[in-house]
Amino acid sequence: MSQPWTVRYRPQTTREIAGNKVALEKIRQWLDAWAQGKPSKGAVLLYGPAGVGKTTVAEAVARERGWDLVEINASDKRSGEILSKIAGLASTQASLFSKGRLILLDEVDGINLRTDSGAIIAILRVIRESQFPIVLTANDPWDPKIRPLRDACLLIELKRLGLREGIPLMKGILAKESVNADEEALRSIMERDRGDMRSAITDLQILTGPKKSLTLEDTAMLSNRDRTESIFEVLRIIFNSRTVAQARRALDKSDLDHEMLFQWILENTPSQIPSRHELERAMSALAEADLYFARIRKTQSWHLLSYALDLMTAGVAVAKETSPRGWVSMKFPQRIGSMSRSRGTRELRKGVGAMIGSKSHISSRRGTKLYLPMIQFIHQHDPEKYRQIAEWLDAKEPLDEILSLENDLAA
Amino acid sequence: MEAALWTEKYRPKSLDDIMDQEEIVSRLKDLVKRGTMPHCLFAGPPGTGKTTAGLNASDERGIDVVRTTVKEFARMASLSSVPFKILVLDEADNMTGDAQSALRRTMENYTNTCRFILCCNYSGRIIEPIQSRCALFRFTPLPEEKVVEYLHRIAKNENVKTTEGGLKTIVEVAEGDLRKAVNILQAASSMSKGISEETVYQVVGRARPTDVHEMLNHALKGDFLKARDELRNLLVKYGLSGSDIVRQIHSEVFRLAIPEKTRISLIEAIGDTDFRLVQGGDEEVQLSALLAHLAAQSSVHRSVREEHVTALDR
Amino acid sequence: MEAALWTEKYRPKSLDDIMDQEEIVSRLKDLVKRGTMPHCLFAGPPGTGKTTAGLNASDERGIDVVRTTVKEFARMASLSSVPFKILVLDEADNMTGDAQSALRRTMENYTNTCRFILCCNYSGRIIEPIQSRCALFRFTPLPEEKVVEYLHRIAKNENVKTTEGGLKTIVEVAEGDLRKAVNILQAASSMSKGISEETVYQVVGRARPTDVHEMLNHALKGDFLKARDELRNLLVKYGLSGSDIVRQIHSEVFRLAIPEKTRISLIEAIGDTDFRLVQGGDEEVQLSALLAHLAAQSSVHRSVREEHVTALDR
Amino acid sequence: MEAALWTEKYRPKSLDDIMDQEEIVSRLKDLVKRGTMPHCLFAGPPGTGKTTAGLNASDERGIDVVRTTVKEFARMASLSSVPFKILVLDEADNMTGDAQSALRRTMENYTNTCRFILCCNYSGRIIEPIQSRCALFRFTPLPEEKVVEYLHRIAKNENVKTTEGGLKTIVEVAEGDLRKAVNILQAASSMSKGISEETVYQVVGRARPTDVHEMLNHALKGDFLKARDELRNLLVKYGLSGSDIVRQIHSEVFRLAIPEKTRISLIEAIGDTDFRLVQGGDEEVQLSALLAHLAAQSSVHRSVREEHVTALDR
Amino acid sequence: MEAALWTEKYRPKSLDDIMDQEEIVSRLKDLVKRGTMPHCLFAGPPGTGKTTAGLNASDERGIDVVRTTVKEFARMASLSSVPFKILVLDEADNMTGDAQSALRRTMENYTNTCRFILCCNYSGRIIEPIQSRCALFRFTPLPEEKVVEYLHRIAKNENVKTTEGGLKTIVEVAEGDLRKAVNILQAASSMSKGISEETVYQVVGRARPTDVHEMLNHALKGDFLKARDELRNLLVKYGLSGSDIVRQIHSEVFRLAIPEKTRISLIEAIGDTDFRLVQGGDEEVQLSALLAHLAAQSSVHRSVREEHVTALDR
Repeated sequence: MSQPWTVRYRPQTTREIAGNKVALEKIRQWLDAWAQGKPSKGAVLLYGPAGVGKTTVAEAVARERGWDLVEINASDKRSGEILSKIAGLASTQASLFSKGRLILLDEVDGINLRTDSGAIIAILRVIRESQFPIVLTANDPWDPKIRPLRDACLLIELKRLGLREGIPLMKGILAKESVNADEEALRSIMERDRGDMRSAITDLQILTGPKKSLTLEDTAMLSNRDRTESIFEVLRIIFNSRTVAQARRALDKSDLDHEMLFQWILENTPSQIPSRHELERAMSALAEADLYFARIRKTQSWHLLSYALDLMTAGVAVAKETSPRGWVSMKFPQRIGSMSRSRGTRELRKGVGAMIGSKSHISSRRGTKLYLPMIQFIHQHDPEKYRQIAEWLDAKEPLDEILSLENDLAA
Repeated sequence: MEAALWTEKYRPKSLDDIMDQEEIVSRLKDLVKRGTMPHCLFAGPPGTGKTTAGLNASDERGIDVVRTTVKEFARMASLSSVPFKILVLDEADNMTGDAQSALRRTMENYTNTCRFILCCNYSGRIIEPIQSRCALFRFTPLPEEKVVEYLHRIAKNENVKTTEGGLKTIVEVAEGDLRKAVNILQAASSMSKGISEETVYQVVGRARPTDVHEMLNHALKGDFLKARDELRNLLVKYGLSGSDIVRQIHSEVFRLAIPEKTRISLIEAIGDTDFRLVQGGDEEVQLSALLAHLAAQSSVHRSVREEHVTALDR
Repeated sequence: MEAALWTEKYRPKSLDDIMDQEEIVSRLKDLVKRGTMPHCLFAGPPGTGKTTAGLNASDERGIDVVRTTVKEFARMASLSSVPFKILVLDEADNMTGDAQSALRRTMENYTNTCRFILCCNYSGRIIEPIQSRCALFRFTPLPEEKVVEYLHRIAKNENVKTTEGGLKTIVEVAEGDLRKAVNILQAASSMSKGISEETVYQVVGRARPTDVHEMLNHALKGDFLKARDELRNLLVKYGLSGSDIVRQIHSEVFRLAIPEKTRISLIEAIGDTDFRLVQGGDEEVQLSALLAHLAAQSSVHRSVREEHVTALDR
Repeated sequence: MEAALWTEKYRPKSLDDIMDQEEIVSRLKDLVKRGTMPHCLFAGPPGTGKTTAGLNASDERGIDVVRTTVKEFARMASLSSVPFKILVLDEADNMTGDAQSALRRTMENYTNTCRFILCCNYSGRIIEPIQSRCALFRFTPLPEEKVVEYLHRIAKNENVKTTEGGLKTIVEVAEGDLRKAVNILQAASSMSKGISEETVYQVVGRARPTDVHEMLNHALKGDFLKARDELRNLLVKYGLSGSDIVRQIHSEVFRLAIPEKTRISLIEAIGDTDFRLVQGGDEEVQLSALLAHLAAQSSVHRSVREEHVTALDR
Repeated sequence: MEAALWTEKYRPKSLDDIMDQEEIVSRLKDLVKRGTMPHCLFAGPPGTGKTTAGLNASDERGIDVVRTTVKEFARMASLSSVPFKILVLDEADNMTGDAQSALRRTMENYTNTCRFILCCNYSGRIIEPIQSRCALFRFTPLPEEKVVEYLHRIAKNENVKTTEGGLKTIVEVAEGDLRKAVNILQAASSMSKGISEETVYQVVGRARPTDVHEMLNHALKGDFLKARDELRNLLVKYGLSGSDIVRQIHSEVFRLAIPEKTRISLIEAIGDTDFRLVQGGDEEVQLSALLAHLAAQSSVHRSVREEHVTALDR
């Protein structure tokens, strides 16, 4: 057998799934309700971090009930058009003898607003018209991009497994593989993988190797996967450094994307450096670093990156004269969610601008700038008037989408 | 189908309806009457009636007219089988020098079959060989009263309640751009409350001056975090662009009760920030840095405050 | 044909008619007489007669001539079956280094059948291998009186009313570029009012120097707000772009009655502003900052004023 | 054949030869033998032995490619008779986040027939859901002695004279990248003088760090002219371009004994110069200006020197 | 044939004639003698004999040679039916990384039928896999005396009147580039007056150093207006571009008798101006600002003058 353990020991039924009992019960109840007709929420959004078994749950319930599983995931192109075809499949009334169906829309937070344009609206339609239960999955349900979906779904969270659930699971697998393992070794794996059972089982497989035993020493070769937590350590180094070299070294510890790291530093600088004059210097170093990012984008001269990195780490560190005043907690950057999303609306805006331009004798650039805010405003205050304008412009669909996306951004 | 956008619905239908550009209108009508028509260059700020005048002048000659933007023009520049006679070209000053040179050659080559009406904001950005081929018409911004009057007429026709303050605010904000003014009017009319100063400020997506004022005050009191919250609010909630905010901070600085020296140093710092935004700097980052600069001033400024304060109302 | 360009209509018809480039003309005539003709490089500011000289020299040799710009040259660069003998290439310094290298090879290959006359503004931008293949002729800008005289002749011929101030303004603005001067004259002639200082400034898209002077004086007196109002006026009323205004402020500074030290510091500040505008800075923000800088000087300068004032008339 | 690349000639032929990653190697061999290999993520700096096969780095790797090419490949793999295919994705951290998202289910759906090996420089740029699907192997840079040893072996085999300093310099310059080190060795081997520190720096087009250090020290001591002479020397002796030097100055700044604040301000100035060169500034003018800037610091810095100096060895 | 280029006419005909690159010549001759020939990389500043050495080395082996530039190489890159054996590729460092990778593959594929000699200015810009396939030859700039001597020989042969000052100026301007020097000599020879300092400056489009010196001195004495008049003179009379002037000011600053501090601050300012002009700043505005900066130094500097003056002769 050449299967990785994650495949070999994938749960086949909900009973085999460890942990998350409450969530499983919730989903069972919701599925049962379909017998009495479509419930008020026609879809479930299963959410939780990587490796907690979201897809596995969906597959297991379908198998248990003998239903066909119709799956669309991020590896498929998910434009509105394509999703509409699924809608067809979903809205067909089941005949007396045909099997039931479960529609699985996997990884909806991986929808790409450009290539998958129209997807969110199409999914909403699928949910509205479907005669079959629909399961959506996502890592981050608060991703503004999928907010409209959130409102249309019953939210069910799947949590990471704790030691109490995870270790027996691992032991069960090891027993089938006839491997003896120390309790500490298993505990160490669980701790490193923080309840991500898929990682844990993969690591278990790697570590056991040809021998049929596993000790704590064996786990030493395991590398930590990057988790968001590691960023705190990096920030701590930066804010506590007194020299350029120290601060710069923080970067070696971080595998984080540079622009992302920049956002983290930007968010936390004011609370970490409360003195006004020091803050002024730190912020001006960040502004300077930001300028280098802009120059890199403009000239594609990537070698300029090192100056941006110097300034955003050492520039901030050296701005401080006073020593740190004890621990101040780090905050998650507010902007990380909204940034990528706002990029997605840009294309749409251009298209709408062109339509406005041709109707009102100006360029599309001016059309966007001049009319879009007004249309947006009317949309908020008088939907009927908005509809008239949108239809007159022949741009209702794209306008709808822009507006829904921008509402998300503002929220 | 009736135009849903008021700017289109109320666009003047003949040369006579064009507002407040009497000299231009009479020169144009004269040309139309005489049957001759040179290439024309219409220069002036946006929303002063250039495109409208171009379209109407063409109509009154009873000949085919094609309106186009620069991009489209470039695409169809070969013009081989032109079925039309007058070509209205918007934003001609957005063309590069090279494109203008090409346009100049086109004008020469088709001088027998068509005439150009070029619209631009700045005639100085049109290359001389084109300028000298064209009759120049300079459009001036419309006087405030006329714009108020015009808005009033539309509002009445549309059954919208207005206050004088509301209309005046529109005019102020539109800075002589009629299209912009009508647009604001239409947007504001969608609020059931009628058109007041308040609703207008809401529409223009500009923060109300008080918000910017607030932000600056937080910063000057040394409360950077509050100032930054306010900034984020402006960027996200009002959807303002960074340069909008810079411009507003710039106006606001003149109303702050701060010593003259601080004011001047702030204005220079604002110029700096504007410059960085233009270079592609990130709005939040650059504006935050500006606020941090203000906050750093706070200690200096607080001490001298009571004595030097100059209240500036404009 | 009414749309004809005056620059073409009044272009000198023989080498002798070329204005004020005596040495060049005599060297050229000598070459023509001797029947030999090297490749030539005509260098000098625009509108000093380079192309005209090239065309005429060709004509006087009685051989075919082709005139072309860089763009067109690139298109026809293969030159396979050239039926002509002299090729006048405008704007040769606009070619990239690569294109110039290609040109150099072309010059080598066709050295038996044709000669090149390359016109350029800066000979330093022509690659050395070409320079060394060419005889160099350096054209200098024309003196003001000659240009006025020339414009006067054309105006008379075209029945255009002029004032002396109007023509002088044209010359000033054209900065020794004859073609530009004639173009401005033609453009201004389409204005109904005849050619005065005022109409010229309108045509070229500049403010009247006195308006700029006024604005600067307000600022220097410390009345920043008045200066700013004037600035807005210039931006809106004249439809000026920011860089136009900066350049005009720069000229005006030399006429202000201010201590030399202030002047020097102003000129540095103007350089700053020019650069920021070039980078795309907001016109109002950047120019306001400049005025604020001036106003800040005022306090310093007022105190020393009575003693140091230098009246400058230019 | 003599022109063969040494990196190819001496490339590890089997997993056994991969230097100094013993643990990883043994683990991988075992997994391959048992046929139970999971998806793997190889993370580590370039030249540390991560496999380079499969899809080429220069291929486009947007979301569309992942949804078509990669998926197609995975599907096809299922048709062959081997238990599973291995698909190596080089530089996986260059994939956009969306593209990575699109990859995760493909990895799972074809688990039976194909395994992915993702190579990346920074594992932090791989999204968590993919990390969770992979066994992570971290490749660490090779220790210097091992690289020296390896180079020594090759040099001996190729009959190249080396000095210890020369090999050490290669290792330093290659920054742990074995492939790069071998390439430099081969290039330097052609110099008649054998491989010394000097020849290595010449080959890679860099100045000796001590020379750059010297230059900076002259400038910081206020001796601008000496610094500039050294600069010219560097440009000529090593055949460096301006941007080469700027980058080396940047590296050297971290080793100067100056206060930390000065260091940051120097970095800003260096970055500025670098950017100006990118934009086409004159090399000599800009580099002089940078040295002048350093020299200007000297007076400031000299006064605070004694107290704050931090000796920094890196 | 009179239009021939002197650089070709006087190009060395054998390896022995190549000036001042003894070591390189002997290594090359050795390779020729031994009959083996690796791919070669010739690195060094322009005009130091790289191409010539390449061509001659090929000739002396008695085999076919093709010389080509990057552009042409790209066009014929398929090389399918190469009838020759050695390919001399100029400007190899102008190739993009991708193109170099393609070249590398070509080198591998034709390694049996041909050898490459790649010429480049900076070896650091050649990708490592190519560098490691090539023997490196580093060319250094020629010493001034040798160049003067060489020019003298040509001038004599061509019957051109020269002055010593003239030849020295050529050498100075050519900065060690022999080809450039010969080209300037040829270009200057077409001026009727013979080759003096003056004619050389005219040909290369530079101002006379004394004129620039004068301008700077006016500014430093605080006489800004005179300095500016001189500036206009340079811009107009010599037809210099702004960046030309900046570069000349930069050279001149090192010869001014000013305190070191002033020099340093000037050089920083010059760097700024250079950059601004590159970015499109207005030439007159920016150069005026630079002069103003100088003039502003004057007051400072005058007071300390008597004590600190350093006379600098270079």
